[in-house]
Amino acid sequence: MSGDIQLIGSFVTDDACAEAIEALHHAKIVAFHTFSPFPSEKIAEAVNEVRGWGRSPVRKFVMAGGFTGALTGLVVTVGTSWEWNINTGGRPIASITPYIVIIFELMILFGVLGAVSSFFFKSGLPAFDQSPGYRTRFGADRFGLVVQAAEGDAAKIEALMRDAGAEEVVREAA
Amino acid sequence: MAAAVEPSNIQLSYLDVDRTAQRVMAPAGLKYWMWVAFCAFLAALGGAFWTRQIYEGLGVTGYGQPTLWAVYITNFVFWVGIAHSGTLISAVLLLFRTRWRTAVYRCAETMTIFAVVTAGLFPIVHLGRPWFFYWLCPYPNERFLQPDFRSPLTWDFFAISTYLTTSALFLSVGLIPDIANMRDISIGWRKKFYTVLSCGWQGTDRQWRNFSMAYLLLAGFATPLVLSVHSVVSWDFATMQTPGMHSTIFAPYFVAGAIFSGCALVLTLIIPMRKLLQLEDLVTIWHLDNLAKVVLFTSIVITYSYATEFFVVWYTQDPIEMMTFHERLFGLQGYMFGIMILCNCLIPLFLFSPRIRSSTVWLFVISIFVNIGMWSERFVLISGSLSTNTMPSQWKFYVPALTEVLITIGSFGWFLMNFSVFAKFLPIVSMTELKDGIEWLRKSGGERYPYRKAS
Amino acid sequence: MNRILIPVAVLMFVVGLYTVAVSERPWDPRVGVEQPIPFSHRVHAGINKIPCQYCHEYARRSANSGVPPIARCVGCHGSALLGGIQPVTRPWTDDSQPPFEIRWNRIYTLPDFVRFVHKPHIWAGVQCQECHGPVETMDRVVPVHEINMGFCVSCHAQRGATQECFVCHH
Amino acid sequence: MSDGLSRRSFIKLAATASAAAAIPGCEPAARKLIPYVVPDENLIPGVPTFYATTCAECSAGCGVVARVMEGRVIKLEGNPADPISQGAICARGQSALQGLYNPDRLAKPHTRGSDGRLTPIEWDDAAKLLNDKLAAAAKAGKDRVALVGAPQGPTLDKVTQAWAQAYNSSRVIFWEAFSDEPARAAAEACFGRRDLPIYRLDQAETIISFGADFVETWDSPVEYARQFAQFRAPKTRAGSLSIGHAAYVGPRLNATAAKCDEWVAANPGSEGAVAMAVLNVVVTQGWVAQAAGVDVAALKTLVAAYDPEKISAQTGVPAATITKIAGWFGQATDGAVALAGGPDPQAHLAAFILNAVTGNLGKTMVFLDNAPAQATSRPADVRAVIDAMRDGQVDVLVIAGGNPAYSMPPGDAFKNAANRVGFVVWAGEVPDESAELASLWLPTHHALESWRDSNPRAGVYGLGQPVMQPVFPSRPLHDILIESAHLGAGTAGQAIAYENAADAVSTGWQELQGKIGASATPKQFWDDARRHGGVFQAAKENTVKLAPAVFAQKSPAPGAAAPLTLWAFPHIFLYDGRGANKPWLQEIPDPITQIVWDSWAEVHPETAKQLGLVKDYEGTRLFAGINMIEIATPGGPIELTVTISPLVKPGVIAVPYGQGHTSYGRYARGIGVNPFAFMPEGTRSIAVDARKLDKTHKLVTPLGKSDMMGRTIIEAMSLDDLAKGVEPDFGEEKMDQPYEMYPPFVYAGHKWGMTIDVNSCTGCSACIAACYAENNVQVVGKANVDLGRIMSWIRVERYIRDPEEIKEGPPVYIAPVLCQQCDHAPCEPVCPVFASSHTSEGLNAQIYNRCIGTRFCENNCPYKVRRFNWYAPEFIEPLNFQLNPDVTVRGAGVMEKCTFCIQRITTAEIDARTEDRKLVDGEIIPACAQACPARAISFGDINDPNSAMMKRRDDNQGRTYTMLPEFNALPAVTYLRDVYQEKGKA
Repeated sequence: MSGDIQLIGSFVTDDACAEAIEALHHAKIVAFHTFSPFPSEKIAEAVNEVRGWGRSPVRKFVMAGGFTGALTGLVVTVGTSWEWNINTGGRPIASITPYIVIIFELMILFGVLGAVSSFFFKSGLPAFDQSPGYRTRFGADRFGLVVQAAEGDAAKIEALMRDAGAEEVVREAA
Repeated sequence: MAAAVEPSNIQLSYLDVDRTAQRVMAPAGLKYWMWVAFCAFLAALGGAFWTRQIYEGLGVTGYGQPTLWAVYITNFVFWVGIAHSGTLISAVLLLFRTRWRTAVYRCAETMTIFAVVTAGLFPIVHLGRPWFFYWLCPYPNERFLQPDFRSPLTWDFFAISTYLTTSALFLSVGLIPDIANMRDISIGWRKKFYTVLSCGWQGTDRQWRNFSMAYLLLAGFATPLVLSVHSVVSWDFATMQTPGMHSTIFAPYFVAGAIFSGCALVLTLIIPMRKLLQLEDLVTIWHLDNLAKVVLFTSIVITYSYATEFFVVWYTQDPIEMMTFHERLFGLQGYMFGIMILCNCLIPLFLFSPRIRSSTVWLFVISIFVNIGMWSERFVLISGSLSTNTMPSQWKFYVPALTEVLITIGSFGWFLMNFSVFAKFLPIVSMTELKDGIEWLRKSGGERYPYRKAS
Repeated sequence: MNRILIPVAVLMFVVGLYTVAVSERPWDPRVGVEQPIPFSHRVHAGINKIPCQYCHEYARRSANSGVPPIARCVGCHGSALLGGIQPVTRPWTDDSQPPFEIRWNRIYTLPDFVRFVHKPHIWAGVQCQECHGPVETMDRVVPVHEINMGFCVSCHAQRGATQECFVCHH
Repeated sequence: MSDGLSRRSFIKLAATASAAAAIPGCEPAARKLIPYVVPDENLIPGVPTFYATTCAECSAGCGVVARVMEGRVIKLEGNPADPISQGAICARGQSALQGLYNPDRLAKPHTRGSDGRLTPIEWDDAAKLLNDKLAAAAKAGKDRVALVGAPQGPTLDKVTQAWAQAYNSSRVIFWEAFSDEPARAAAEACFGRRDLPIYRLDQAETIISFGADFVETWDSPVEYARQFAQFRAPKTRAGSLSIGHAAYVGPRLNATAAKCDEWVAANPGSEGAVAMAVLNVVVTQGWVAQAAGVDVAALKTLVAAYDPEKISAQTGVPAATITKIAGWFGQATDGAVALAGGPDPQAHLAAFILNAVTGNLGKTMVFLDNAPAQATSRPADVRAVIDAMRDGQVDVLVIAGGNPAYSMPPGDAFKNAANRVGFVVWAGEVPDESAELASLWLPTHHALESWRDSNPRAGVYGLGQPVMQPVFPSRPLHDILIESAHLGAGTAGQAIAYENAADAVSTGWQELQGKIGASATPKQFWDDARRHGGVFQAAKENTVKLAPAVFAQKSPAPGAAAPLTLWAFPHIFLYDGRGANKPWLQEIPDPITQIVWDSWAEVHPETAKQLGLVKDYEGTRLFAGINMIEIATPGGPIELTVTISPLVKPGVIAVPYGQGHTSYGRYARGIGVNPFAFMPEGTRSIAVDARKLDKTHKLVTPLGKSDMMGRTIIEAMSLDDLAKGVEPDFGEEKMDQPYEMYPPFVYAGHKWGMTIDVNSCTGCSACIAACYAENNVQVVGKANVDLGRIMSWIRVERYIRDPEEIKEGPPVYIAPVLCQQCDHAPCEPVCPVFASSHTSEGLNAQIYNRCIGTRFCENNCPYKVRRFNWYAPEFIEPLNFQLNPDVTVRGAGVMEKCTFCIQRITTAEIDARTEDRKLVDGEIIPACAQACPARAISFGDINDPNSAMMKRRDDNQGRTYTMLPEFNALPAVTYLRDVYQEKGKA
């Protein structure tokens, strides 16, 4: 996805931004990314449609984490009980009932760790360099739409964005 | 304050949210630092007495047979209980898509973190040999010895540490976009500080997509976790055969109590905070009103639990249990039971009145009473039940000594100090979610989200 | 790059931790302990083949193996043939030592909460060397094994001896 | 052996060479191994050596065995060869070790300057000073030297007398505060001889005790506790199951009365009158035995004034009660015995007559040939010496034990007299009140460090040998005396043929051999005596007849009872005050009041009401008492805290002897009140006035509630139920077989268990003291007991029943409670770190070094038998010498508890394994079971049906129960119920 130029459109509302994305999509322009100060559902829907994304892959990691945790819990509790058979209060050496609590907690713990690590991993965090086109206002009160395009398409794209309600559109060399 | 809930016609912009957050985090004045120093002093005092306790032994406390658990475990349960409202407000209400949480949840979550940290200290303070507390954690060692996973204390260790990890991660994940925002508008050392903490967040669509899913799943995990943690804490007692504790009702009863005391402490903290930091725009009476309703509801739930406890004991006619409950009411420390009923069951009934629910002063006072009441409840359950145990010859009532009192006060100092410092350096209201909230407000016509200027 | 290095580092850390935790502190230098007189176990037990329990006579009867009384030294060294008792009574490294009072430096110590009894081990046929190492080859005794709980327990497990906590800790 | 090395140094060296010194705070020396020069043949480091000796704590003279490890005595146990103790030992005997290792013992001789200050001096100077003073006194005239001391056994007392003679004096007083003088006087009146009979309680069917607390302090408590347990054991008499009838007459329900069927609450000092009234009933009912051959008419005149009805007002005892107990006594077919204690001569007289006229003389009360002579001086002699001192006729007074300044009534008489003596010498261990009067202090050996002998009764010759080297640079008292005679008394002194005390004892035993005609060689005789702790022979019984003259005695009419009487009684542990410096004895709760570290005024609720006191601590009973009263006594007002209890007669203020020391070491000083200070001679009760004070002072007790609240803790059953095999009905729900979630754990080898017979237990607390000694249990002091931090692993539970509500059964329940070693131990699964776990032999193990101090286990223990170390233990040097090296000293922050003496179990198992044999039943005896005088505790293998412990359970099937069965903890300890006669059936 290469382009000679990037256009940075900033929007006051996410509605407008989403509209612009849809317009771009119709125009078969998909080389773009957005910035927003909060997770806007509108933008997300529009972007998903463009990219054909389903739900976030974070779910699978969480699932895997949860299973790993539960398994770890089982192995750790039963395994350490068998490692050294100590009778406490006449209970069986490996008494599963009380171990369920540990298994449950470890399932949660590993699931949570899976969620957070996959979130970082999949979002490219920690990021050490800025994405192209980032403006500080995109973290505060503006929605940004950055499109990579060939020089020739710039005018068309700018028009599309302005039609959707872009406050301003800036052209930058990519 | 005439009307309870007064719609405001002031529309906040995204930048207003930012400005308010920045104002809170503006460089602190002398008063703030004096407050922090005061809290730090209390914490240090508690710490000094803890040091002395470690050095000389637990004998410096008022502990003895048969009340081998008393103030420290009371504090532990109290703080764990406090810790529950945070996750509840942020996670459960997130799952239920309850919008009023946005203004208060960060505050509640922060409270959770520091309450868990404080709570986590108490089992260690309470230990006879605190320097070996890590033996509760399974780790490879030459002795081939591991903890006993049957013990409720091991469950506790796992539950509390999972809870701390989860809520810390939950808070941190939620903080990242806000910190990124702070990074963009700060200068100087703060800029560097926030740059590191923000991990390079930029709010791209890809990031938000994963963020939303991760955040939702964290909330999904936190919800059963929050229920399990306090259930596990309650099983510390319920699995004991000690009369007065050996009861199956404990898990739901403790969870309700935790939410009750947690929401009350959120009120206690947020009422002065919104005043001092001029957050009335963001945290409105409407928020407080909702919190108060939760407090009222949980108060009724625990009143029912108390009644059930007594009923079950009466119904079983177990003489040992009957005697313990008799002593709980009429024994030497029956007044603690009185305080508990007054503060937990009777005083919250005032919250039925919308006028009281909309008065910050009333809410503040009632929330303090609720916290006193919940502390008393744990004291009655723990120290009281152990005092009147199975062997009449071993009955003895417990009176705290200076050490416990100061360590308890110190824990409040420690908690408030951490909270205050956090509020100064990290966004105590969630800017991201509030902006999201504004959007929602705009769409819903601005009526259900009334803003009020400071009166 | 980091995505490979970090898990590897974590794995190495865990493995290292495990090794360190269950091992007998291989980084601890195993050096001989200097004693107040130049006594050599190699000469006595190795070259002259004196059985261990000739000097450590209480081992089969008591918890303590016992340090040989000076009378035992004199029993052999006292004879003029072997050069008298000079080496026994004259301090070597410590001039402040009174004669007849050899202040041996202790090599094997156990914490107060461990009750180790030599007697059943001797009767069970455990060789002295299994815990103390090949003392008969040492001039100065080098503690070959770190006598910790893991050391005791692994041997007990191997031999099917009791693994009751209470046996040693009471 | 070189010159510089004494035997003592050897033992010190050995001690440091021992493997794991259990002494906390390891000195650098523990890093060094210092071998012997020449090893002691008999001493294996790490293996205990046992020395038989005799106990010198009271006049009972029990034989004891000292367990010595690495040259230090660490435990005293009963000597099984000794016919008196038969292997048991009381709490006071155990605590002799704390006298030996007392940190307040005098380490050097001291002189007192004119300003009253003490300066340490060398032994040689001290001896010279003593000898010079003595020589000068002897030169000044006859009887210018006096010695007041405790009796030290026949041989040494002779040495003392010889020493006095050498100094031209006969003023030697052997002083015991509670002497047997009244009994001897009565014996002289009745039988014309001053020796004392022995009693065979186990052969009686009825026991009536007139103020004799025979399981606590009277005469020979260890022996009588054992006999009483046998007497009380259910056995078949005349075809039906029965237990002995027992009654105790006295103003306070003490441990003895608690075990009797009937506590006859008599006014103080009226035990004699009650005894005469019983005699009256026996005579008038015609229960006088024909064989006794007494003049019934004369007897009738003697007791004429004591019609039960008539004297009921004076004694406070209803006539019916007297008739009832007299009925038990007179109608006993199997023999009966009356015992008398206290200073009242009439009680002793009446008891002797009762035994004699009912034909029990020679059966349950037996006079023996060669009975030992009176060890203590007679009151007239004592008075003469005190008078002489007061009149300035004595120049040098040597106080050698007995603490007369504290315990010699009346009041300050001894002190005043001693102040008139030119030079007072005190020789003893811990400087006491008498030492305060002295200008020269000489440290003497403890009994366990010196040679002694004893002759507590005919045929029993105990040999006391030193069991270890002296702890302090002290000297044996009689060495000092002999040396002083040799050096200071000229030729008269040279006449004493002994070199030292050891020589005197061995010479004395050579003479003894001649006397008792033992056939062994002298060396063999001596060796055997040392090995067995003495020579024990069956003594010939002597047939004596009641002297008819006794009936002609004018018996004084009983006096009217005062409205308020102070009655003082010997404390079960502190006795006459000698136990007060031993922390164990201070900390073990009195079995009835459960009070520690204090003296108290025990009053009935009625009396309390009169004094304006209410039991405002009733509901919770956090302490035994708090309100103080002022009691006006002849010796001035005293202040005491009241404990309100139904177990004392109304109108009586019961105060224990033993406290109120102004000196006598850190553990004794400044606690409570000394009744000797105001009690007149020859009595233990005085009429007093009392008023309530506005002051408070806590009487501290580890006991919470005294009400058992219907729980299955200590149970009693009637003889009827036992005979019928009926389980007693306590109104509890019968439980179904509990549902077990898990299969039972299989104990393949041994499974240790205990059987405790509540019926036998007298509450004497010997088990507690034994446990303190064996298991290095720390003493925590009064303030910590108040906080509930007493550390004893075994406790004697005491529950009181409201006397108004008792329909049947005993008024007081007493039983030892220790860790029940449950199969389903509730303490175990709650421990997060396996510090509490179960062994394959059924023991509930507590691993101290694994414990992190969560204290969860004790919270979950239904029996509340675990103890937490709130502070690091403190064993003040040299009390730490007593620590058992086989048991870990627990540090701060760890839970500890009864282990069934695991160190003994492992040692025995190792022995059996190395000797390739099976463990023998009885080879392992935990300290508590070993000490128990009443043999209430049996220990053994549950998996071995032939073990004595299991046999005891089987033989008493109808009596077994486990504590708090509703918890289904499956304890390894099974209790046997107390048995009582059906009320009113009698």
